[in-house]
Amino acid sequence: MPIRKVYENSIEFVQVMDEQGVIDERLGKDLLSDEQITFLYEKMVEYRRLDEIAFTLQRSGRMYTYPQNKGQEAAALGSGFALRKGVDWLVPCYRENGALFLHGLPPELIFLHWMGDERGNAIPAGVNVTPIAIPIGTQMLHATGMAWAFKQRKEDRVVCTYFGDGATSEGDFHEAMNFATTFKVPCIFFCQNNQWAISVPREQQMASETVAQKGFAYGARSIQVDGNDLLAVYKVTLEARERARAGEGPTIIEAVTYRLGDHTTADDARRYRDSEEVAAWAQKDPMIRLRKYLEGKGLWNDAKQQVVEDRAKAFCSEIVKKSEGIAKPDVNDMFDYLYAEMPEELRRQKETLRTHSLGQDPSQAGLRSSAASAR
Amino acid sequence: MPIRKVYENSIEFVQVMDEQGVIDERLGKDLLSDEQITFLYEKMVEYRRLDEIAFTLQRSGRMYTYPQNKGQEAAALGSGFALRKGVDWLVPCYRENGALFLHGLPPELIFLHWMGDERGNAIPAGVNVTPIAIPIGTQMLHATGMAWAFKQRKEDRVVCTYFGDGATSEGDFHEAMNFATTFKVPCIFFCQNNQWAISVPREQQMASETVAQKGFAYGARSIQVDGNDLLAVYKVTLEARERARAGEGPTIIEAVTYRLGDHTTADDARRYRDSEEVAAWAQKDPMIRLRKYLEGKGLWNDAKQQVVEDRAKAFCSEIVKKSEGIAKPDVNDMFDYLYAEMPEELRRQKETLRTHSLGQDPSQAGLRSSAASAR
Amino acid sequence: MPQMTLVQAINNALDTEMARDERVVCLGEDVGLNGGVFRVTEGLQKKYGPDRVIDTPLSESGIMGSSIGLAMAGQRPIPEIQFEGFMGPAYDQLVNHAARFRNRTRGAITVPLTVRVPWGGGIHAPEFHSDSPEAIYVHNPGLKVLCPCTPYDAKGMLLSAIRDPDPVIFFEPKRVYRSFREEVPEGDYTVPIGKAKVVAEGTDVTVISWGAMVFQCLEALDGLPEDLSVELIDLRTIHPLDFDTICESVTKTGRAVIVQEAPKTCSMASELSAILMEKCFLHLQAPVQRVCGFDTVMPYAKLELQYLPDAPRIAEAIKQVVAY
Amino acid sequence: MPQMTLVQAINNALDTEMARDERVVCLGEDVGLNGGVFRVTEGLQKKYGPDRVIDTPLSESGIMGSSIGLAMAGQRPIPEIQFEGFMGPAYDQLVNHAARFRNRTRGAITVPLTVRVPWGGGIHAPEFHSDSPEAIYVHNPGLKVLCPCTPYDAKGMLLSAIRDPDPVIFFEPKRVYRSFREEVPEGDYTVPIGKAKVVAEGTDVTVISWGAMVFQCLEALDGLPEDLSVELIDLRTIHPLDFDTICESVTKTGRAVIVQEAPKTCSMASELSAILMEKCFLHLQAPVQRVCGFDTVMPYAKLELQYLPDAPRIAEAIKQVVAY
Ligand SMILES: Cc1ncc(C[n+]2csc(CCOP(=O)(O)OP(=O)(O)O)c2C)c(N)n1
Ligand SMILES: Cc1ncc(C[n+]2csc(CCOP(=O)(O)OP(=O)(O)O)c2C)c(N)n1
Ligand SMILES: [Mg+2]
Ligand SMILES: [Mg+2]
Repeated sequence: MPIRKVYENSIEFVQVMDEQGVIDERLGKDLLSDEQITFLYEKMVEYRRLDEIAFTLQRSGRMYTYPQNKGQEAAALGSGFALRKGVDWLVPCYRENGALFLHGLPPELIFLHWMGDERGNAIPAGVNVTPIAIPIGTQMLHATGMAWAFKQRKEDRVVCTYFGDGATSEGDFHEAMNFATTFKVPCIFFCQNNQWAISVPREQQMASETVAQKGFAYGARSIQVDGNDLLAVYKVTLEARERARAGEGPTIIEAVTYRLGDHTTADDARRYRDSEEVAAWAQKDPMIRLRKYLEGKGLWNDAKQQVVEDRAKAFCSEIVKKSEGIAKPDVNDMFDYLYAEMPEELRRQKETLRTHSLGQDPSQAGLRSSAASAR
Repeated sequence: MPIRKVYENSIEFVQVMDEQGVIDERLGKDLLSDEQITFLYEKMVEYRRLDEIAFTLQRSGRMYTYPQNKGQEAAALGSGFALRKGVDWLVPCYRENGALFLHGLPPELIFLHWMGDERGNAIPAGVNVTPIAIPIGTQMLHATGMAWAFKQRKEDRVVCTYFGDGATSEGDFHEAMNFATTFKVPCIFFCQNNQWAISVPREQQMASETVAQKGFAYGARSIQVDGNDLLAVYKVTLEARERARAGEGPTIIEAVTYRLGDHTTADDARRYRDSEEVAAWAQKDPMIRLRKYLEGKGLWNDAKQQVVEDRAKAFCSEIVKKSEGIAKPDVNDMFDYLYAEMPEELRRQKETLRTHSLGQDPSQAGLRSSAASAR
Repeated sequence: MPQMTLVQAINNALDTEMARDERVVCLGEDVGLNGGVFRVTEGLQKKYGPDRVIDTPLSESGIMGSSIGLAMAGQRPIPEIQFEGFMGPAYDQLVNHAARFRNRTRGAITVPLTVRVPWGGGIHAPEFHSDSPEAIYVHNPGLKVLCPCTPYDAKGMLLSAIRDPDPVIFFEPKRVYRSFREEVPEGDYTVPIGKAKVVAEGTDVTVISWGAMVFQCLEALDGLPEDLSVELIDLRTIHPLDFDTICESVTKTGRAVIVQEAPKTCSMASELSAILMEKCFLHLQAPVQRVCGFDTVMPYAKLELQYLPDAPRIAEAIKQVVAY
Repeated sequence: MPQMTLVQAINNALDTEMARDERVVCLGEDVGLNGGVFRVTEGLQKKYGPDRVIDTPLSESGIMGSSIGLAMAGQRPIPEIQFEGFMGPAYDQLVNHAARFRNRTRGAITVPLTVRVPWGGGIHAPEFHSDSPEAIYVHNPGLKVLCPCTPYDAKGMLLSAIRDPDPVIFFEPKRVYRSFREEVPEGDYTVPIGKAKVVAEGTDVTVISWGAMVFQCLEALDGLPEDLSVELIDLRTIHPLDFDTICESVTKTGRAVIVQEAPKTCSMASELSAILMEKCFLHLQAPVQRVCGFDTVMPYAKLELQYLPDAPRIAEAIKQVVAY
């Protein structure tokens, strides 16, 4: 046969809980207990409130820039909950705070980062999280390498790296996916497709119909999931984790979600997107959906909500206090951590806070008279 | 339906002429005339001989490095013939000489390049070919940009860029494909999958079953073709060209072929691949296949072959003469072309062939005595 | 004549040239509908359409590499890299292809593009939004590197850059974007590439700088004793360099301080010091001094102003070099 | 003690450390089965298996970025970039991540990797196979940059590099790979990072170089008048720099010539000249001279030897600086 099919594949979209908070019984059975779902809903409320506080801090000049997570919490919490705290590793971008918090990252570190303080990246030992990645797309290769290290050492660990739809346009996404699949490392590529990369909509970012199908280029398992459906996200991440642990290599997960806020506090999304679009997606808010579910099951009511809101308030004040209460970093900080052992010239710069030689070595200023004759 | 298919696709493999030189009538009909096939076979012989001469020149120290094209001529000639000389543009790598020659590139330029002479890249005006690309993967973005320019200016031109299987691992391949599809530019991505990237076999280069399926990541039309089948290559390239002209955007073509020689003259492929594998592919030599076809049709015989071989011999000596007959480049050459207008310091360096200031300005050497007192 | 900020002057230059030359296209992340994250391209897409002011995918190598192709095929692309810290992924295409094609092809293929890059620190932005990598692009042969700091110069030099037959990097000091205004003609004019500007004339010491640091130097000068006569040179173009202006000045003053934001080691300040060594040796009354960013990574916002040279540091160096 | 070429000494160092420390993995294009295009990793895959001597896809950013991840997770990766001209695609990961993680995380995450890079010209190779980009990696903070040129130093410094807690670039002068042999111990020893070597002692002028150029300097010295006493310093490490050795020497001789393959402008030679300006000003009897590659792209093979500094050019500069 002179023309024959040599490859075919397809992408499935997974949803467990619909927008009314109703669960597909077949898929949803035994996935998460009501206690777990309640716990995750409560976390979602707390983290949403913290997100809002960060925004107001920035607006009042107490934080420099902040990228809101609003609307994407199901993707972060559903995936984060499917990974083993203290065992698996999370390699984030900057819009999945909830996942990091679940894994033990002190939230004040995120605040410190956005307050312009490197100490926000000093992740405590035992917290298996890497810092926020500012340059888009670069962290996926680090995740790949880390997963590779675990494979080489035969440690039972999985790495999950997060990135946006825009990030899939960078060459590093491609090289990371290709390395990860070629060496079958235990890495999950979790894309939060929130439809926008600053002002560029997904359709102008790529000509492919889905992000998930990009995985075909690497022979990766590729799946699309309703990113505002916490249960579905949990389900596909858990499956990806088990595949990774079984040595079956990476999965790319496209979580279809939406950035309800501006790109960051430096952005004004009204310049480039319709309020109707935002309003339509606001209806799909993962927090509303989850509450509907809990209410439908008789597990939730206004009184409970009030308790959580109060707790969230206290939680937020504590984080603000912690992040604002810390003294300004010492100026030495900018020299002390560049190398394990400080080079001589850097030490001179640190000690004098000068780069000019007369400033570094004031005694040189007097040299002239004594030595000029030698010349 | 909580799990639903949102995307599916498949890759087809196209062969028109089988390994015995027998044509599939349905596909082969009206594709190329017997005169055209004969012409292309004759070119294939000439270029094969030139390739062999380059190899021997290198071995006798008259060329520095040379990457043999042997075994991949059907891919080069079939695709090159499908593109319009003087209209469409070719943006090559370094293993598709035949396509460039068909489009008017003086073969001695290729020789000059590999003899370590930039004049080999000074493509004459009117020849729509860019120079050999040494860094793997970089040229596809140039092709994309050129095609984009033609689209912006509404010129009816198509760009075809060539690259190897290994090149598809570079981030620039990804960024080029993504730009090309997003902006629907008239560009053909022609991959010569010759199974090896120096010592790395295709299966260690990528985990995907085909190169062609990489196109799915970009929503590109994606096709696999028997790269040793000149007619099939011609057919799919022609189709890709017409799609591009019709504004339907890029096609990625995977031509399945084989590098019969070493990677370059600096390489010894026996270190890393089996002689059986090479022998098996030698059976599929595109030149043999084409000759079988012509003989089967009664269009070819030993006498004709002899005529072509004689012509090839003369052609080769002429190219050798032209490329070796040229005087060594002037040393000024390395300064004269960096900028349209030479910066002052570069001019000093050119005039003195020195970078040290006393060498550039010998009068300074005498300055000391006269000016020292001023100090 | 209207008063313009740096942002307005650059926008006005782009507008001027897009109207004049239809080969000019602007492309980059968020430059179109959104008008750029600093609003430098504001209004241009509306005026010239989405085929000439183009929102690209998030892909710096893609932006640079396809701009090279556009230029090779006769367009005049003006790619924007959103922040200098994101030039990394575009590095290979920029220094190994844009910069090399003319030489590689003995003039057969040229790459007339102008890369616009918001550049430098002082605006309290996150990591990679405050760096000063200009020396890298001076060391790699084949590029021209422009660093104007005033609205008037920026407009005139951008017009020169776009019309230049070779690839130009046009660094725009973010810190100055909206902090300074001056009169800028609406119409067409150019300021030449490769010519420094003597901002203040003086006889005791020469201060050489470029970019946002020129304003810090001016502030430093304000605080110096009246009787100290300082010559301040704004290089404007750091490659190709205006040797005459620098050497004449230092020959006259015998003393020099170089001020830059970038880290000191292997930098443009190093080059200038070496040049003064070679060209003005016998006139030097004191060792040339470098007042630079420290040899460490630009800190996050809380410490950035302690990293960057400021008026006191500059003034101190000037005084010490004069007292030497 | 066996005589080894540079290739053999480096191979021997890798072998030594892979046997000693199982966290060490070599990875790169063609480094495994093929033993590297220069055969530097020959035999290692056979000995340590394909999981520790790894043939990667053709993807420099992938090699560098995944090596960073390997190092972050506790391995000791030794990525090879096949030729220095192909560092471009790895640039962003190298200077913006490998170099910055320790500082970025206040020491929480470190990146102990050693990038091996065949480097420099003189072997008649194609474009991008003969460049000298070392200054770029000195200017970007956070890396250590090693350029040994003898088999003994290379082995000892490579062992230091692999054991160093920070990212190191280990440049290997291709031109020397097989052109020079010396005695190299089979066993474990280290040569410290950051220490220059006085190759020849002298009192009239100091010549400072590194990499393959050291051999050109030696040749130049051979041709100089007997009574000219030249001190030749092989920097071996260009960052962090051995200030003491250089400054002591130039304080003694009062004259200096810096020799490098790389283009002159904004280079390591510029930095050295600036340092001598700052630290030895009153001792300088003549302007420090830079003998460098020209400020243009390294030419293809036919002209490369006219681009590179050679003994006559070096000797001329030495004579002129002494006669000054
Ligand atoms: C390499 C690089 N280029 C550009 C930027 C500027 N930038 C910051 S976020 C962003 C858009 C990211 O979009 P996406 O990946 O979809 O993530 P999202 O912000 O939507 O979560 C851009 C262009 C950057 N941070 N890094
Ligand atoms: C960016 C870059 N990295 C590495 C190399 C060294 N190199 C030259 S050819 C080659 C293999 C190319 O393989 P492929 O793309 O399959 O093309 P082929 O040689 O098989 O035609 C490599 C690694 C290079 N030229 N450029
Ligand atoms: Mg997004
Ligand atoms: Mg190949």
